[in-house]
Amino acid sequence: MTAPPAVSIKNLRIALPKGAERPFAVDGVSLDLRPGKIVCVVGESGSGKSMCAHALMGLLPDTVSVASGEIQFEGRDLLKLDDDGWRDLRGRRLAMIFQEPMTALNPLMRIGDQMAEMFEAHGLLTPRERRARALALAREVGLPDPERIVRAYPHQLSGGQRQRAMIAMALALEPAVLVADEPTTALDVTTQAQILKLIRNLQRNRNMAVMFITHDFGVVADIADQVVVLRHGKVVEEGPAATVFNAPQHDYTKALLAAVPSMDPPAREPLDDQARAVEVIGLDKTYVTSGGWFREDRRVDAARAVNFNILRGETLGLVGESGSGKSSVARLVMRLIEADRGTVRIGETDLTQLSGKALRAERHRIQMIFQDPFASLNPRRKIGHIIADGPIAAGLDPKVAFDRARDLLKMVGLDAGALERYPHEFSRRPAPAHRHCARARTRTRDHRRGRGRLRARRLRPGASLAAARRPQDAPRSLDAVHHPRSTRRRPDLRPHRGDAARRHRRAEADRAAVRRAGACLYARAAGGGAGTERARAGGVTIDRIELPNSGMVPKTCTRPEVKQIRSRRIFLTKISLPMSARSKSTPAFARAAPEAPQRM
Amino acid sequence: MLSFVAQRVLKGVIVLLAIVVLNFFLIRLAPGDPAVVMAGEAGASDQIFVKQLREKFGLDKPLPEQLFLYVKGVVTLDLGFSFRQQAPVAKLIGERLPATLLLTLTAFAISLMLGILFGTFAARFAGTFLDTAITVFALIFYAMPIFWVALMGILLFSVTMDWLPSFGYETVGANLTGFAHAVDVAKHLIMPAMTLGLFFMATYTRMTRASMLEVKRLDFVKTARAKGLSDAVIQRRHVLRNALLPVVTLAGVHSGTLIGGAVITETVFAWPGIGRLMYDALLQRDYNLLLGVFVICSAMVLIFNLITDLVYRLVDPRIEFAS
Amino acid sequence: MKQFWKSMLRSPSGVIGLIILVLAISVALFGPMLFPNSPWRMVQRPFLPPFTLSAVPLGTDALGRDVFAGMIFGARVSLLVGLVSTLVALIVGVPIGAMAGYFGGRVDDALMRFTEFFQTIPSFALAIVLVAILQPSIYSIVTSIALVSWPPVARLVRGEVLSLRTREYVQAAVVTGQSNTWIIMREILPNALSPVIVLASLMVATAILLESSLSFLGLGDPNLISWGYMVGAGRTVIRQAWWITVFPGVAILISVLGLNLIGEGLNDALNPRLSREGR
Amino acid sequence: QEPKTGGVINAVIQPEPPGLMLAMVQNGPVQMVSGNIFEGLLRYSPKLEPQPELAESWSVSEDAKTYTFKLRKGVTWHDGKPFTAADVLFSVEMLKQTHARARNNLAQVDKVEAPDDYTVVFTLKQPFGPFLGIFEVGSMPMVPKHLYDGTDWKTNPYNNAPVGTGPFMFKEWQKGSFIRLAKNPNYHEKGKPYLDEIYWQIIPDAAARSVAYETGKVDVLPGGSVENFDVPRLSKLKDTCVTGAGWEFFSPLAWLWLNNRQGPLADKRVRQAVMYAIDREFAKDVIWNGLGKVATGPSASTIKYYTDDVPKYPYDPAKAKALLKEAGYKGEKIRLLPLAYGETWQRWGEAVKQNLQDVGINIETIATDVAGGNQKIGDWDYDIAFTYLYQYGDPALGVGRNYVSSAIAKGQVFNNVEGYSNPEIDKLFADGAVATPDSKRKEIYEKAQKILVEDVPVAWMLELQFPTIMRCKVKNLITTGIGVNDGFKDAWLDK
Ligand SMILES: Nc1ncnc2c1ncn2[C@@H]1O[C@H](COP(=O)(O)OP(=O)(O)OP(=O)(O)O)[C@@H](O)[C@H]1O
Ligand SMILES: Nc1ncnc2c1ncn2[C@@H]1O[C@H](COP(=O)(O)OP(=O)(O)OP(=O)(O)O)[C@@H](O)[C@H]1O
Ligand SMILES: [Mg+2]
Ligand SMILES: [Mg+2]
Ligand code: NI
Repeated sequence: MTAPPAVSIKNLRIALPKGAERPFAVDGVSLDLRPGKIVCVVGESGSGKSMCAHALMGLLPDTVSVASGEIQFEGRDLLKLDDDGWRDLRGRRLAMIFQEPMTALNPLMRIGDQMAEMFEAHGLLTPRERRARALALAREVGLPDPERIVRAYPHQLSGGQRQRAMIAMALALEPAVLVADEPTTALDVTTQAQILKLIRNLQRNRNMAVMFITHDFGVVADIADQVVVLRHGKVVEEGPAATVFNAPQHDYTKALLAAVPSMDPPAREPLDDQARAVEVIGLDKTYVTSGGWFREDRRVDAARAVNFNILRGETLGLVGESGSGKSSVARLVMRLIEADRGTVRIGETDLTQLSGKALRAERHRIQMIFQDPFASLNPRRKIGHIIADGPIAAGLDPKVAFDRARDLLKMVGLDAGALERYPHEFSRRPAPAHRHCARARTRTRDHRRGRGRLRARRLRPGASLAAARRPQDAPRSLDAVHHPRSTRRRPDLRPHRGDAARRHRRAEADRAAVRRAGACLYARAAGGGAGTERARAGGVTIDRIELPNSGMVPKTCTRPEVKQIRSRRIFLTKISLPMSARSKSTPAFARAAPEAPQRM
Repeated sequence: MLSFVAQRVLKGVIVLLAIVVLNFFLIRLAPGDPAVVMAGEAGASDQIFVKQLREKFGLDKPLPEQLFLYVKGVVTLDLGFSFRQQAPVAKLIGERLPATLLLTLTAFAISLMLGILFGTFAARFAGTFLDTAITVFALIFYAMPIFWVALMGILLFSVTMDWLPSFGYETVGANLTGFAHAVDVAKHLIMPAMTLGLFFMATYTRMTRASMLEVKRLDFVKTARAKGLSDAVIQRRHVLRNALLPVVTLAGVHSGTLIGGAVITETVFAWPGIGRLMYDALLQRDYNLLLGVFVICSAMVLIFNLITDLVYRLVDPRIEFAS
Repeated sequence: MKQFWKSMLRSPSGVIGLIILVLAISVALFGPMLFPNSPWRMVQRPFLPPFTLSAVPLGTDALGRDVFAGMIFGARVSLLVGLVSTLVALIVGVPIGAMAGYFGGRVDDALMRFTEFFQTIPSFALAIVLVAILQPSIYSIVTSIALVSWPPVARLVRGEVLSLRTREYVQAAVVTGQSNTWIIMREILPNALSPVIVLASLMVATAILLESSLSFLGLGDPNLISWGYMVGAGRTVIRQAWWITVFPGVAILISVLGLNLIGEGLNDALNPRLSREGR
Repeated sequence: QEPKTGGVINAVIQPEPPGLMLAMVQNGPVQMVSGNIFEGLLRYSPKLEPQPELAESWSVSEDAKTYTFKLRKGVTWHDGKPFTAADVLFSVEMLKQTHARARNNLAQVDKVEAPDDYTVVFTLKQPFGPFLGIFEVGSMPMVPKHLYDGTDWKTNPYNNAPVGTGPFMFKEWQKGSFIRLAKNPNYHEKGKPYLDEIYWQIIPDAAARSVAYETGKVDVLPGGSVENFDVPRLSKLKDTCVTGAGWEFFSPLAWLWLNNRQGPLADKRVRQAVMYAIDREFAKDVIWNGLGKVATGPSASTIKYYTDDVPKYPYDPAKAKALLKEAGYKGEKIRLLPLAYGETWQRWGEAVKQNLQDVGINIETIATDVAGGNQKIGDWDYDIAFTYLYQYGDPALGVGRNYVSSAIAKGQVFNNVEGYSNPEIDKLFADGAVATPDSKRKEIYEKAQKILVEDVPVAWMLELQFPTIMRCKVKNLITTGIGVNDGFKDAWLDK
């Protein structure tokens, strides 16, 4: 061992409240963080990663408590600190970057002020100097147009920019230790790469000790010096990154690694003879938001002349950077929003011409899985109902519908009891199914029926999308889609409760699985014997999935899992993407791509 | 933004006119004839007298014509003539409006300040005894009839302790000027404003509490803690500011209704405001005056709604001027 | 349902509130049976202080009527007015707010202007006018109070719906082809419930007091005794006989408190997140 | 004791008067305030004997058809202009159009003339017994001709700043707060008034008025300012004097209108049963705090030609039940309309309802506010309704109007609302008004009283008394039968 550890966690035990799935969230974890090194903590959802991190920052929720252990930092046991002691350390010596760039910033405060608060909290500098430092920091983390950005409000920034701002804040006082709890999970692939690089560089320059939490083995491969694998609150494996990757000891680690999809798309049968399931012709959509105080109306072209079709049995991948209009196109196809121009045809039916009852009747022919699995489940309805509602609305006998729902849940690996649970309760599942597992299940199921071919299409942020790519516009997409309440808040609204809920990320995978099951059940109920052709592309790569129907009705699901963008990158390099599109992508994208295969 | 305001104002005017028309019929549906009321008060009533009164007030004209004349008046900003008080309605309202605004705005400020203060405390100590105590305290003023609270206040502060005057807007006959006058008015204002304010406090307390608890759970609060900010700063700058948004909304709705809603407070404290004017007009079936007060109240509500909207949009940078 | 009661009974505020409400309601239902004498009957000398005669434990009022009997009989009217008018206000306000918020556009505009009409007239004055038009009776009073109390409900619900309808789970319901009614009823309203509950539990108090103000003005139902009536009637003699006002006043306070506690408990119980996890 | 000069009196006025121009508006509060600003030709002693005010002396002709008034000389309006006979003539003309009661009172006047500046002669069409009783300030205030002649009376600016000849001048009116009157330095009675200023404080809530008195903010609570229940408490306060005097001229009498037209009440026996069923002593003692008197019939005991030699209706539920049975009352619903004048009246309504229910009358109370109640009464849409009315000192002025069949007119209140129609009564009242001499009138009215009491067209309740509460240092406040409405010209403060 070279340098002495900056932080040394010894035998940490964190007790969960009564009635939790297990007595200890963290059960005897020991780990060291050394200056200049990045320790990656990996493990399935609910394994206690965040708990460790929060314990290190003294930010554990009120409901849990440290049962035993110690955290040594600069000769002190952090667990014995009083409030003032913590306040002094936090920010100055220990800093943290949070998972959600959208919600981790105060929406009512300017970015610069929030950065300056870092100094203020520790009584450093004059207000004017603080502003100057904030500007310098913004520049340092590579925020474009820093003068503007420090005066901007969080919602005016893109997710990546916000995360940069967070990082700037965390680094403001040159802390000795940086804790990063899944800092890139919510970001698109390009941004993620940039952020990772930034963290790495800053960490090296300042010789910081970093605890980096992630789910994503791609990320681990990218930056880890050391890897710690957690399971059920216990460390199951630990060691240098290369060792863990190349010679995993524990079965669990092996399983985790196995769950990472391989890069080679399988051979597909040609589909040329298949009929067109979906036909999209010349879709245009411009969002118009009227201006603010003396500002002009703002227009965002979310789709311009979008054309594509999907053959029966085919899966179409729609990819593009955040805010490029993927979700918008999906919503247009679904007729959740009205297109300015263009036609969507499902089989022979022109969906854009329908309305009211007729539209409702045709709805079942095309289905969607939403981007945010948590947001797309009604928190006040039981899973069973959520799944069965659609078929029942389409006239299926409720009993049959529930039986099918049970089957489907079984298919995605959830027990029948899940029918009776509410969405949020999936964070408490005895055997947490993290998203890798969920994905694997999906794939298994898909595989059984699987046949077909996969195409991907990059939605080009061409000239028509220029407006959307202006830095201040980009976050709109995140905000508008994930935070509809905050952007479209009316004065008569209460603050939105959904935000708090978003922290329940642990069970996201389950929820996604359930949502998907709902869509698929529906497909079967309506058309009989629907199947998905997903092959190995599995939840990894695809923004929208078509579920070809063995009968006649094609189904389309949309499932842009932003979190998997890193894998998507790999996928993209393998398929024959037109060069023009590739060159449009950001440099980080291009640079990172070739490394990936070696790591895996 | 300008077009937003213009649009809102235009809509407001249309709503106002609709309200005038509806009020016109509504009020006339109520049984009771102003001429008979006045004749009754005069201690005599004969046919000629009642007929004379009705002619004088234009009550003998067919309803649509009366309506037309009234609306015509309102459009030209003429609120008509009060039968009973023999004075232009606008003048009568004008005399009372300042007192009402003073009372209601003070009460409003008191209720907001106390409500937010107590709500903050309750949220801070949620689930503890203090929380319950605050809730009960706030509800006492909410659930107790205003006149009762007012009377208790008078007994305590005027009769027993002799600290504050029990009625009126200023000391009659004192002829104070300048600062002394202001102090005098303030003394008279304290009790009615408190009484009214304490009533509305309950709502704000509960709203603030709920909203604070909500915001407290949000991620950015954790960020703020991770910065090493002190608790006080976090509560004030991060939690409270965000939690206040829905309170502002509610306050906007209230500020308007407060104006006409102070009838009882104004009565008990003999505060020369619009609430009492309206109440008397209602009992006397002084149609024009009553309509006038209604129109003014409606206009106030609409104006306050607009102001809150604007304030809200200023406070919350995320809001766009969607129309 | 079992689940609901279980969690309701888990929260202490819910339990206390429930006890209070059950007590109040049983007094309202069964009290008059045990107390067959009319509360209007002059039974003793006027202004008899409480706790002096066991026959009239809470004393007598200005006419020598039994305050205790008044409390028992008054519970019926007051609770009826408070609960029913709040219920009616919800029945009117929630659908209007929901439709305005859900359909938006012109529907929203029309409904909100309509709401504004009721909202901008001072509610007390409007209630008086309405009662005067309809002739005072328990029905017209409940109707009028409901008519003046629904606009805030509508506005609140509209606000909530406006934000909820953009939620993905609502869109998920849309794409499965469910009807608008279903979506509003099942997907949106349950999630908009908690602020409405808070508002409603406060509204009950307002309704009871509004009835009191009306009867103070001579516009109450003169044939039925209510707490509000008693408080109003005792008001002028409060200096001589505090008990006439204080006892019914406390009854109102306790009921309101109980309802608010229930509101809190209900809120928790209906929220699956809170109900199963505790806090 | 010698009156002392100077000082300010704070009195309560309730409700706020709609205006102060007595010739245009005549409700109670207006009279109370304006009685200080305006004057009539005469005022009346507590025994209702005429006394000089603007008229120095008067004489009646032999045939009782010509009344000659000599006006006081040297009287000026508040603006300095002299008051002359021309003003009287103008006032008569104006009041006939704006003052309903004055018009009725003057109906018998054939012509009014002014032989010189200080003499006015009224010539009547026929003798009119109560004629000397119509010159009090509230019934016939003198209006300044020079300010009103030829103007639009309704919008005359002096309506808001009235000019009279009275002991006090209008100074200021803060709407909703107070009205200030100041001493008239040129008042025609030398040395009067004694007070420098009067503040009429507007306090709309009865309880708040009590408190204002208690805390020393007001010195005078004119009759009716506080709830009756509060009177005993207030009168026990230090330095507090209470008087029931000053209501002789008005003699307010409370009764229940009984709708004679329809239903069970069309039967005399049912109406009598109502009289027997109601415990009026209880009402007097409990609701009116022992003030006032149980009424015996249509005339208050304070006005002319009153007799108590009439059938009596003591509280006798048994008799009431018997009468009901005899009349064949079968529990038909009877609607009771209380008076929405505040708590006292509401309580009274409840007590009466209880009384009537106790004898088996099926009563349903109808609630309304004042305006709605007036409308119902005017439209004869009621069975029993509370009211109280002034009697103005003479049965011809304040009594007959409620019982003669010529006064049946739909849409109005205060006339013969009950629909009682009895040719004999019509004739008696017609004769009584014009009969001479006094003894003849007395005979007629006594007869009328007997018949009415037997018939019970309405159920007479109480002669009301509204006690005036004031600090004992306020002297000589009430000197006439008109009470506080007659102005404060004799009042002084014993400091
Ligand atoms: N309701 C809306 N109103 C206005 N602008 C919108 C709205 N929804 C989306 N936008 C804008 O349209 C553009 C495309 O958004 P969209 O959500 O389709 O992007 P996306 O490709 O799905 O991004 P992500 O990968 O972040 O999900 C963005 O610039 C966004 O700001
Ligand atoms: N506020 C809380 N109260 C009680 N239990 C909690 C709380 N937050 C988390 N837990 C529980 O603690 C355990 C560890 O959770 P933790 O958040 O550390 O998981 P994680 O490894 O970070 O998962 P993820 O990858 O989903 O973020 C889980 O079983 C979870 O249910
Ligand atoms: Mg975590
Ligand atoms: Mg998207
Ligand atoms: Ni959110």
